[in-house]
Amino acid sequence: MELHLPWLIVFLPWGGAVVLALMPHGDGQRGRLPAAVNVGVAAASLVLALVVMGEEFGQQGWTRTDALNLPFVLVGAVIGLTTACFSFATVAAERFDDLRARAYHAAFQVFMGAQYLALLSDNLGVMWVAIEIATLASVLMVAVHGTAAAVEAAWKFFILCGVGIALALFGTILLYLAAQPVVGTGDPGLSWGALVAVASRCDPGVLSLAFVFLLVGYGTKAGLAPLHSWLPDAEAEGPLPINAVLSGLLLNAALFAVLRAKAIVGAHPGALPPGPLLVAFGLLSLLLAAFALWRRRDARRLLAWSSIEHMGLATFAFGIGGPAASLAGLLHMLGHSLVKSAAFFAVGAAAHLKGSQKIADIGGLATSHPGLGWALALAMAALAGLPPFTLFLSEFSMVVATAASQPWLLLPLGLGLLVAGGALVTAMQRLCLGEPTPDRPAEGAFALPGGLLWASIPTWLHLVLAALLALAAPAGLAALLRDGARMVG
Amino acid sequence: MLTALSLTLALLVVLAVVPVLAAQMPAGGRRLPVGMIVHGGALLAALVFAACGLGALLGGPVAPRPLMPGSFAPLLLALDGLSAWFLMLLGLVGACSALFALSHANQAPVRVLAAYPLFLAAMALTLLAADGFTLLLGFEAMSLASWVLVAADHDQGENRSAARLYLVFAILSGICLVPAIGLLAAPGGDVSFAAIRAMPPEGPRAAVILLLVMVGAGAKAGLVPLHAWLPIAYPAAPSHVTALMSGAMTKVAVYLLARLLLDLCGPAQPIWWGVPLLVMGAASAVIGSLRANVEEDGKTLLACSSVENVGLIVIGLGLACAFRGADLGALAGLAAGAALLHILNHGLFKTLLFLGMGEVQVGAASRRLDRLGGLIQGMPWTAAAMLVGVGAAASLPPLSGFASEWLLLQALLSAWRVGDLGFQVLALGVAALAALSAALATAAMVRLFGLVFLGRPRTPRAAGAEDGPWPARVALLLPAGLTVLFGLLPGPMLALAEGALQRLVRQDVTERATLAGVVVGDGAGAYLPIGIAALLAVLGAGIWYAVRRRTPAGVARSPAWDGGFMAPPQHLVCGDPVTQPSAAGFGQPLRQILGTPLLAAHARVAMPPPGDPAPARIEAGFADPSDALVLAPVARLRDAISAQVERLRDLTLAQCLMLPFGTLVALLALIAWLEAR
Amino acid sequence: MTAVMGVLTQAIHLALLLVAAPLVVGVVRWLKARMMGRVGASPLQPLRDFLKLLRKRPVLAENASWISRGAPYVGAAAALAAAALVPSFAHGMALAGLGDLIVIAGLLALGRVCMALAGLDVGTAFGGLGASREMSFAALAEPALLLAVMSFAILAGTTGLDAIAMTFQEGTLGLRVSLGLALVALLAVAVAENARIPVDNPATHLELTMVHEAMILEASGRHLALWDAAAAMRLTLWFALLAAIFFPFGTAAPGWAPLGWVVGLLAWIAKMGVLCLALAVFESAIAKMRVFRVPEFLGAALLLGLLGALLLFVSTSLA
Amino acid sequence: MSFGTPAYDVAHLLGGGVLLLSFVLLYQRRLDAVISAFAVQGALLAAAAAWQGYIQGAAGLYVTAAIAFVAKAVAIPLALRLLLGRLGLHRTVETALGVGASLVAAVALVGLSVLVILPITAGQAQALTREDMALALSVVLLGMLMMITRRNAISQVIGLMSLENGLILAAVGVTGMPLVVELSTAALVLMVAVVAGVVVFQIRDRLETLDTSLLDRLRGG
Repeated sequence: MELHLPWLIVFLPWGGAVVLALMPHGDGQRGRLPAAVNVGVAAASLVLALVVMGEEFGQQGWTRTDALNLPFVLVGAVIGLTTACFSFATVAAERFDDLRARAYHAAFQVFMGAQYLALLSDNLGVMWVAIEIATLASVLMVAVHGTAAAVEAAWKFFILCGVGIALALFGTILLYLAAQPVVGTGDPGLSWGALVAVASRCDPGVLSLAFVFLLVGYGTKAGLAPLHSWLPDAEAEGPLPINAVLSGLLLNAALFAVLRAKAIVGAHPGALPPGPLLVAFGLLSLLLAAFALWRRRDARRLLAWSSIEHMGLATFAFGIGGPAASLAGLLHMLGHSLVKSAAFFAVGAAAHLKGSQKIADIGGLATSHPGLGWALALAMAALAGLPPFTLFLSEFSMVVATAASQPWLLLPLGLGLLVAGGALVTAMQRLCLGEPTPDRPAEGAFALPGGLLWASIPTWLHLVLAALLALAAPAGLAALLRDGARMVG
Repeated sequence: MLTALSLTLALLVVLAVVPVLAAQMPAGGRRLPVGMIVHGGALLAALVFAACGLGALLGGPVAPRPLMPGSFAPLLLALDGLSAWFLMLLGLVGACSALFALSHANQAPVRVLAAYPLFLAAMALTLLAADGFTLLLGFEAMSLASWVLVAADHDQGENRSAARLYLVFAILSGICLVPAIGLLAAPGGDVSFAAIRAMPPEGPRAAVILLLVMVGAGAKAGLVPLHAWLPIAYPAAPSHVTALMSGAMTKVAVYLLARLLLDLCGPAQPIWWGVPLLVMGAASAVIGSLRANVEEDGKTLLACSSVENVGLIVIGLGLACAFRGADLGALAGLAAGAALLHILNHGLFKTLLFLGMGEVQVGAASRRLDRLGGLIQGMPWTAAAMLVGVGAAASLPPLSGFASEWLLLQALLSAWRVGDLGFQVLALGVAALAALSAALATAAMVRLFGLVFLGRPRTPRAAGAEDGPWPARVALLLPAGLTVLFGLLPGPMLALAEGALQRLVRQDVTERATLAGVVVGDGAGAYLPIGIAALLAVLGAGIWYAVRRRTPAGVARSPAWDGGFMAPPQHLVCGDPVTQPSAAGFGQPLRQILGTPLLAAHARVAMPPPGDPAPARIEAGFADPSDALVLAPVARLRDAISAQVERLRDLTLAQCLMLPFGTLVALLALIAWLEAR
Repeated sequence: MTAVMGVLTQAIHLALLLVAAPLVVGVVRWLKARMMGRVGASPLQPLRDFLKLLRKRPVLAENASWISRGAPYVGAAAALAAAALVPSFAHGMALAGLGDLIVIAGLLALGRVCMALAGLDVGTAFGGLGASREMSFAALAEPALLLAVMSFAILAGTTGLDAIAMTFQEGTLGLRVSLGLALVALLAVAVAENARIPVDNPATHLELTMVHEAMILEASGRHLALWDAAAAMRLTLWFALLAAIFFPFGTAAPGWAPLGWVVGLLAWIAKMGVLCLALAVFESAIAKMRVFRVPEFLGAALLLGLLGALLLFVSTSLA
Repeated sequence: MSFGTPAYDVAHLLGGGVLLLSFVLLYQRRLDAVISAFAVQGALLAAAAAWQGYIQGAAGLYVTAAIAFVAKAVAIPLALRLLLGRLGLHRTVETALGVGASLVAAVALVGLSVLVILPITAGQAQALTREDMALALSVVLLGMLMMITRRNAISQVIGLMSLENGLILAAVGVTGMPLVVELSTAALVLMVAVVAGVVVFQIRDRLETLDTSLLDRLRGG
C-alpha cells in the first residue's frame, strides 16, 4: 500500500489519537494541555484538507479525491476544529477522570480520522472499515461518562449500528459479486471508480440487492426512519461537544456511503431504481421527525430529531435525482452539518450554564446571554428553513426540482417542512426568549479567558459560513459541488 | 441605478452589524450614538429607495443583473414598473419610520437596532428580485428579521406567543411559495422571471399555483382566514416597526400576489382566477373592519384596519384578473389601477396612523383606548396629522383613501360587464361588502380618533401627554402631507403607475388619468378631487364669512352641559372617566348587529345592585372565526399525530431492531417480487 | 356660452337650495302638525331659528377643542357641496362633472364624520352614544346606497348623477322592477341619513332614543345654527336626489332655456312639495322603532338593493 | 465446479451446517447450549473458509479461517461462559416470540432468501457461489431474527455474531474477494468490542440481570 496524501489526513488524527491516549491527563490546569493538543491536531487536519483541495483530483490506490468528497472533507475539518475548540473550553466541566479523559480525546481523533477515511476511500471495503471504526469511536464517546443512561444509549447505538454495519458489509460483498464477472477478481471489484465505470454491464439483479443492503445498512447509520431509533438516545448522552461531530459528520459519512452506492446502482438502467427508495425513506424520516419534534422536552434530543428530519430531506433530494436535486442534497448535507453543529454548540453551552439540557430549564437564553441566545435562535431558524442560510437554498432547490419531476410529492414534503418548522421555532422561542431561567453553571465550564466566546464564536462562525455558502459561494467551490452533484446522478 | 441600490442594501447590512459590534465593545462602544447611526442610515437608504423607485417609474425599467455571479444562486436584481411602484412606497414609509425612530427608538435594544435595517433591506431585496429564489430569499429574510422585531419585548408572554404565531405563519408562507415558484419554473429549473414569463403555466398546474400563492402570500398579507397572527403581532412590535410592517410589509406580500399571479402567470388565465381573490379580499375587508370596531387597543385596531385595506386591495387585483380573463382590458386597467393606488395610499396613511399611535404611546404611556382621551389638547400636532390619516382611512373626500376606494367601487360597479351570471352575483355581493367595510372603517376611525384625541383624559398620564420632538413631528407631517397630496392628484399618480400597470394587465391608463382627476369608462364616472376640494374650500369659506359677519366673535366657556349630568367630584381632576364613552361601549351597536353573527361576539352588562353608586359595566368579548375554524383544528390534528408518533419512543431494543429487520425483509420481498415478474 | 350658462344655472341652483332648505324643514313640520291636529309653527320658523341662533354667542365646554369650532363649518360645507351637485330645475350645471353619486355619498360621509367627532369632542355620554349609533347605522346604510347606485349605473352606464337623471328623463328605459326596489332601498337610506322617523325622531331629546340630536347637544349659537342648517340641507339634498332620479319630469335641458327653467322650477317645487307631504304622512303614520330594530330596517333595504341589482343582471342576461 | 464434484459438495455441506446451527441457535432455550451451538457454528465457518481457501487457492482465506476458529469457536464462547459463570445467571433465555413461531419465521426467511438470491444470480456462472450466497443471506436473516426474539443481552450479542458469521460465509464464498482478511478482522474487532462492552458494563454492576428490557428505560424527552 503506497501512502498517498489523502492518507495523511487520516493518519494525522490517528497519530494524534495515539499521542492523546498516551498523554497523562491531569486535573484542572494540567488537563488543558491534551485539549490544546486536540485543537492543534484538528487545526493541522484543516490545513491538510486545504492542501488536498489544491492537489489534482483522482484515484490513488485505495483512496480518491474528487468533487464529491472534498467539500465534505473540508467542512468536516472545519467542524472538527471548531468542535475541538468548544471542547477545549468545556472539557473541564465534563469532570473526566484520567482514563476517561484519555479515552475521550483519543476517541475523538480516531473518529475524525475514520470519517476522513470514509469520505476519501475509493475502495468500498475500506470505506466500510472506516465507518465501522467511526462507529466504535463514537460509541466510546457516547458511553464515556459511564452513567446508566449513557451506557444504555451506547448499547442501543452499538446493537442497532452493529446490525446496520453488518448489513452494509453484506451489501458490499454483493457489489463485488456483481462486478466480479466484468472486472475480474481482486481490488478493482471494490473500487468505486471502477464500479461506476462498469456498472451498466453488471448484473442488475445483484446490484439491486446490494443497494438494498447498503441502503438499510448505511441508512441505519445515517439515521433514516425507520432505522433511526438509536440516534436520539445517542445524541442526548455523552459529553456535550460530541453532538456536533455525531450529527454533523457521522451522519454525513454514512449518507455519503449511500450516495456512492447510489451512483453505482443508478448507473445501470435495469437495476432497481434507487430514487423511489430514497424518496420513501426521506419522506418517512421527514414526516416522522416533524411530528416527533413537537413532543420534545430535551434540547439535545430535539436537535437529534431535527437531524433525522434533515437527513431525510437530503435523502429525498438524492431520491429525486438529477443535477439540480443532487446539488440541493449535497448543499443540504453541508449546510446541515454547519448549522446543526452550531446549534449543538449553543445548546451545549447553555446546558453547561444552566446545568440541564431540558428545554424547560434553558429559557430566556437571548436575555441572559445575548450572543449565545441569538446565535441559537438563528441556528434553529436556519434549521426551520429560513434564510439566508444554506438550508434555505437547498430546500428551495429541492422543491423546485421536485416540482419539475414529481409535483405531487410536494404535498408530503411541504407538510413535513411546515410541521417541523413550526416545532423548531416553537422550541427555539422557549429556549431563547422570555424570562431567563437561573444559571447553575457546571464547575469548570468556560473558565478560560474569553469565557462564553469559546462557544459563541464557533456558533456564529458556522452561521456565517452557512450564509456565505448559500449566497456568496466562490465560483470554484460552486463548480466543484456541481460536478459532485453530477457524479451522484 | 442597480449599483446604487445594491450598495444601499450593503449599507443596511453593515448598519445591522454596527449595534452588535458596539455592544461587544466595553465602555467605549456604549457611548457611540448607535441608534442615531442606524436610523440615520436607514433614513438615507429609504430615501435612496424612494428616489430610485420614482426614477424608474419616470425613466423606464432597469434590466436584470446578477448580484452574485458564479455562486449557487446568481441573485438577479432588476427594477421594472411594478417593483419601482412598491419600492417608492417602501422608501417613503421607511423614511417616515426612520425619522420617527430617530426621535424615539435610539435607545432601543441591540436586537431591534440590528434587525431594523435588515428588515428594510430584505423588503427591498424582495421588491428588486428578478428571479424566484431572490424573491423568496428576500421575503423569508423579511419574515425572520421582522420576527426579531415582533419578539423585541419578549419578556411578555403574549408577545412571545404573537412572535411564535408570526414565525409559524412565515414558514407557512415560505412552504407555499417555494413550491409555487417551483411549479412556475421553466422546465430546466430556471426561476428567473424572464424565463417564467416566456412559458406561463396552464390548466391544473396554474390552478395549484393560484392556490399556493393565495395561501402563501395571503398569510403574509393577513388575508382572512390566515390573518390570525396579524392583530396580535403588530402591537407587539415597536411602533416604527409596526408602521413599516403595515405600510410596507403587507404591501410586499401583495406585491408577491400581483407579481406571481398577474405578471408571471401570464394574461391567458380564465375569469374564475379572480374569484378566490375576490372572496378572500371581501372576507378580509369585512372581518378586518368589523374587528377594528370592537378592538380596544389602538394598535390592534389599526392592525385590523390593515386587514381590511389589504382585503380591498386584493379585491382590486381579483377584479383585474377577472376582467383580463374576460378580455375587458380597460376595466382590468381600472381595477389594477385602483389596487395600485390604494397600495400607495394605504401604505402612507397607515404609516401615519401607526406612527401617531406610537407617539401617543410615548406621550400617554398606553395604547388602550380606555386609558387615553383628550390628547388633542396636549398633542395638537399629532392630533392634526392623525386627523388627516383617520380621514383617509375613513375614505372621506378629498383625501387619498377616498380616491382609491372610488376607483375600486367604480371597478366593482362595472364588474357585471364580465357577463357570466355567477360572477355578476359574486361581484354584487363583493360590492356590498366593500361598501359595508368602507363604512365600518369610517366608524372605526371615528371611534379611534374620538376616544384617543377627543373627550377628557381618562388617566393622568393622558392628561400630561405632549407632542414628540421635531423629527417625529416631521415623520407624521410628511405622510399626512402626502396623503393630502395624493388625494388631490390621483390622476398623475395613476399615470405614474403606468409601468406597473403595463406589467400587471398590459394596459394603458394614460388617457383616463388627467391632472384634475380620473375618468373611467367613456364618461361613466369621474372623480375630480381638486374640484371637490375647491368646492368645499369655497363653500366653507363662504359659510364662514357669512356666519361670522352676523354673529358675535369668540365663544364663551363653561362646564359641559352633558344633558344636565352632575359635575364630577373634586378629586377627579380629569372628570369622571366612567361617564365618558368607553371603547367597548362605542363599539357596542356594531358588535351586537354584526359582531354576533360574524365574530361570535358576546356582551353582558354588569349592573350594580340598586343603591350602589358604582357604574354599570359592559363586559364584552369576541372570538375571531379563524381561531376556532382554522388554528384550533389544525393544532388538534397535529397533536393527535404527534401522540401517535410518540408511541415509537416506547419501543424496546428488540422492537427497535424489528424496524430495520422489517424494512429489510420488506425490501427483499419487493426484490423477489420484481424478479419474479 | 354653455360654460356661462352652466355657471348661471349653478348659481341659481345654489340660491334655490339656500331658500329651499329651511322651507322644506319648516313645511314638513307644519304639515305634520296639521295632520296631528295642531296649528303648527309657520314654515318659516326654521329660518327664524337659524337667524336667532346666529346672533347668540356660542357656549363651549371648557375642554372642547378646535374640533367643536371647526366641525360645524366643514359639516355645513360638505352638505352644501353635496347639495350643489344634485340637479334641481335644470341639467348641465357647471359642477355637474363633479357630481358623481359615490362622491356625493363621500361628502355625506364627511359631514357625518364631522358631526360624530363634534359629538365626541367634549367627552359626554350622550355625544358618544349618538356618534356610535350614527356611525353604526351609516355602516348599514352605505352598502344599500351603493347597491342602488349599482342599479342606476348599470341602467344608465354611468355614476354621474346628472347623466343618470338625463337618461331616466328620456324615458327609454320604461318601468323597471329593479328601479322600484332601488327606490325603496334609497328611501330607507334617506330616512336613516336624515334621522327621520322611524330611525330617529328629529323632535325628541329623549336620551335613550336620540341619535342625531345627541351629537349636537353641546352645540350652541352659530354652531348649532350651522348643524341645523346642514341637516336641513341634507334633507333637501335627498329630496332633490330622489326627485332627480325617480321623478325626472320637467327638468330643463342644459343651456340657455328661460322657459324651460321656469317649467323646471315649477316642476321641482311641485316634486319637493309632494315629497314633503309624503314624508309628513309617513312620519305621522308610523312610530319610531327601537334602536336595535334599525339594523333590521336597513338590512331589509340592503337586501332590496341586492335583489334589485340581481334582477337587473337576470334581465340583462336574458336580453 | 458444479453439483456432484467433491469441491462443491463439501462447501455445500459446510455452508448448510452453518445454516443448520443458526436454526439450533434459535431453537435453544438455555444460554450455555446457545453458546455451545455458537461455538460449533464458528468452527464450521472456519472449516468452510479453509475449504474455500483450498479450492480457490487463496492463502488469505486460511488466515480468515484461523481467525474465525480462534475467536468464534474458542475465545468468545469461553469468555461468554466465564461471564455467565461469574454472573450466576439463570440459564434459560426468555424469548419474546415462542420457539415454534421463531422456527416457522426462520423457515420463511430461508425461503425468502432463496427466492431473492437464486433468480437474481441467474447470470452467475458458479452454482456454488449462488448456493453460498443464499445460505449466507439466510444466516444473516436468522441472526437478526434471533436478536429480535431474545430478550437477553448475551443472546442478542450471539445473534449479532451469528449474523456476522453469515457475512464471512458470504465473503469467503465469492471468488477472489479482496480484503476478506481485513474485513473479517474488522468485523471481529467490532464483535470483540461488543463483548467487551457487555463484560465491562456487567462488571460495573449497573444492572442486576442481563435482561435488556431493563435497558429500555431511556425514554428521554
